[in-house]
Amino acid sequence: MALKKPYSNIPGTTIFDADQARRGYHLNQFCMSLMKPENRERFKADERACLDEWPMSEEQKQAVLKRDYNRMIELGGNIYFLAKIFSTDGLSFQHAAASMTGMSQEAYAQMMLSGGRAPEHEQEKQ
Amino acid sequence: MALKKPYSNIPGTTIFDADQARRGYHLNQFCMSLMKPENRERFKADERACLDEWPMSEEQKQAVLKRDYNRMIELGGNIYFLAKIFSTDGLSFQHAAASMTGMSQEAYAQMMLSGGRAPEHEQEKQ
Amino acid sequence: MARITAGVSTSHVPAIGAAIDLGKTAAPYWVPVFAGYEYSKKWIAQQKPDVIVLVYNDHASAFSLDLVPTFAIGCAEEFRPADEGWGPRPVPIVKGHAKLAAHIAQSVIQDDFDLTIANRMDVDHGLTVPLSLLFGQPKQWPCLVIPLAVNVVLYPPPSGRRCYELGRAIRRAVESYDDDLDVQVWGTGGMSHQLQGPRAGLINRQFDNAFLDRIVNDPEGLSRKPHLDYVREAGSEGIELVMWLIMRGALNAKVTQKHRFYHVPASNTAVGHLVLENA
Amino acid sequence: MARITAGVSTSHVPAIGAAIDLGKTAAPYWVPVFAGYEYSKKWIAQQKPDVIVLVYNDHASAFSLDLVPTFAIGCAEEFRPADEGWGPRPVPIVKGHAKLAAHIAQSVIQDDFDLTIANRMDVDHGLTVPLSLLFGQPKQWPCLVIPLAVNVVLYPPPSGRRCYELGRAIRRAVESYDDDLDVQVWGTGGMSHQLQGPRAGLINRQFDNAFLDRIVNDPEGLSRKPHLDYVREAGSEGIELVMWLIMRGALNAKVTQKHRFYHVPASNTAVGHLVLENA
Ligand SMILES: [Fe+3]
Ligand SMILES: [Fe+3]
Repeated sequence: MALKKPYSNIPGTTIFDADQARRGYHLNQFCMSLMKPENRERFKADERACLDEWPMSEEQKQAVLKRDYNRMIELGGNIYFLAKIFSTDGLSFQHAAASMTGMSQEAYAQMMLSGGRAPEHEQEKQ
Repeated sequence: MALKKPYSNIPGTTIFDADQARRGYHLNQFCMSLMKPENRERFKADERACLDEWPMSEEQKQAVLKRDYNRMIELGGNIYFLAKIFSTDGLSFQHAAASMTGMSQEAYAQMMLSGGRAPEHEQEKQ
Repeated sequence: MARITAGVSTSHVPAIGAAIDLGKTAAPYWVPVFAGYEYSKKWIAQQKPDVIVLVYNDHASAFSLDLVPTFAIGCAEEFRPADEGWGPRPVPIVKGHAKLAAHIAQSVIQDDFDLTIANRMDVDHGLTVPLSLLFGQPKQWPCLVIPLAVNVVLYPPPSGRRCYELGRAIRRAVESYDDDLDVQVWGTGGMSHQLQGPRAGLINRQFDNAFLDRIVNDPEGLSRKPHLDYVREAGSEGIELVMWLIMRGALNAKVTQKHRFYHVPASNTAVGHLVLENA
Repeated sequence: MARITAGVSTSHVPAIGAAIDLGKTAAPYWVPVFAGYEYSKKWIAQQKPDVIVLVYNDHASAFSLDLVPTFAIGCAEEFRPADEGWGPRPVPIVKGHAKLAAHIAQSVIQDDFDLTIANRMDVDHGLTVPLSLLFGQPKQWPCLVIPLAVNVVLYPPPSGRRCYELGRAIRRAVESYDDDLDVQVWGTGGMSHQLQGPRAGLINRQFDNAFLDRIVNDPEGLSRKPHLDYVREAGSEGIELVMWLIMRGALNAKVTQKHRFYHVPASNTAVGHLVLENA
């Protein structure tokens, strides 16, 4: 591909570039719709029906229904757009972040209190 | 004022700068609403009622009702926004331009066929 | 490798679009205008570019006063003709080249141009009239188009110099794209015209012809012309001519002028048109 | 003449806003965070700036994917707190300085920065959390605010160098404004954090503290740090730190560090904060 991606080897990290934005366009625009309270209510009342109004892939819809944020990001979602989903759920960035690490919310919160995830450990993996 | 306006002495010419854009914000945004056919129909059916939906000044509304394009420009309108009004009327840029010069449409069209308004004549006025 | 093969500049007068759409191209008023594009239609049928980077300005169609980008590049798969108040022009949907557009955006942003990325943008007469002039009335446009919208409506527009430099950055971007593509850059708008106030109808043949000379042979010098000169001499809407400098900046210092055309009037406007190939 | 008197940088973590809005600032988790702003609250009460140019990034609030400006300056009379999915923050409407904003826009566009003009823009936690940290919970914000939104969400963001140069251009713009105004420039976002994927929760104290050192004493050198270094070392959202360079570019080469604060964590993020005055 013509777009150079010098950032593709950073472990556990998806850069939201033009390719991801194109893949996730409708998923992310759906998320923006949750900035209106009436749309949040409609989504809470019938998630599937709401999702079906958007030309998203079935995989994207399933990822939303399952609140699988890693999968949503893989499919073109960006965390700031996806934040509208967990905010609608009344959940925090920390909840969503924990869910992506495979740690329990408690273990994740404790890791953050202890200074966060160490970068050295991560950088070994490169 | 702090904004330098080196363009303020060009004869017969209003530069659409930030001050004009602020003055004409609602007038211009009203014009944009005429990009939808249903809004054009509503405007044609009752111009005054349509205008009253926008927080424009009475002077701006009167200028629209009278199709006084010079006045609309003075009050912050920009010709590309105002074009939505004369397009709704089924009229051309040439019609609107002629109306601003005080010439008849025929005399204006003839001037254009003869090479347009000469710049030398205008530049004398500076 | 992608390469820039040629540049085209042309006025984009809405009345020209209306004449085409309403079947009036054979009317005596319009015959001399369209005659000026006969060469170019044959030329582009031979050239068959893969992609056109089409520089134009939005005329309060996609951009209201809410958000006015200095430069916006269209990265979508397609762009619909805008409804400018009389219904959308009956022309094909414009198909983009999303990957090349994103590549250009990435490259020129990293080259210090502060582009706005547009993933949804209706395109008005500024973009579609040039396509109609060169391609006529096909069922589908014969190539892909990357819209590049330049603010010349809300003061201040970018300087001629900035536009020229952006053209150079676009060239660098295109030449760093791996796929084999022939890319043209078009600069549209102008020539002299004024659509407002008592001075409406201004035409400056001398200015226009000097501009046509210099953009071919002295683009560096021409790129230094200040904003005020355009407005004073070529009319408040004549400032659109800075967009031609983006086209010119994307070409070689030396170019071959394949075609030149100038005519007054089309509606309120002087019509100018150039076809340039890299020498 | 208007003048730039000081710069402030701070993280703008949404959980800090929530802690303030929900009355949790005295909770043990939050006490050390808010303690870091005690000095700054007293300092700014004495400084009484007239206007703050507040550099932040929109987090998919005002800007969807339809249109993503690299730099957007807010020229409106007011800006409403955005509804980010849990209702707008219960904070005052942000009042702009439309004339100074337009002056800055004009000046920096003519200085070759390709700004987008925003005449309507809701502002999210990126802008309102820093105001809450410095001003607490007043009925009205005590000064006017010019929002400057920087794209750091859709790759590529502007380079650190470009941000630094924009800061310098903003300084030139402010200093050419006739009215007598004390203007501060704030840079917000960061410090190290990553909100996505298996690496979420990344914190790099060493990187952050070196950044705090260098932005005070070696901003020229720091401004050359490439994008990739931020992402690799400070996390995918750590790239927000480039916005601090706009603040720093607007100040003198030599500054006096009045206050420095660093704390881990606030939610997922390392909190950093500086108060700088022109030396
Ligand atoms: Fe035009
Ligand atoms: Fe942020």
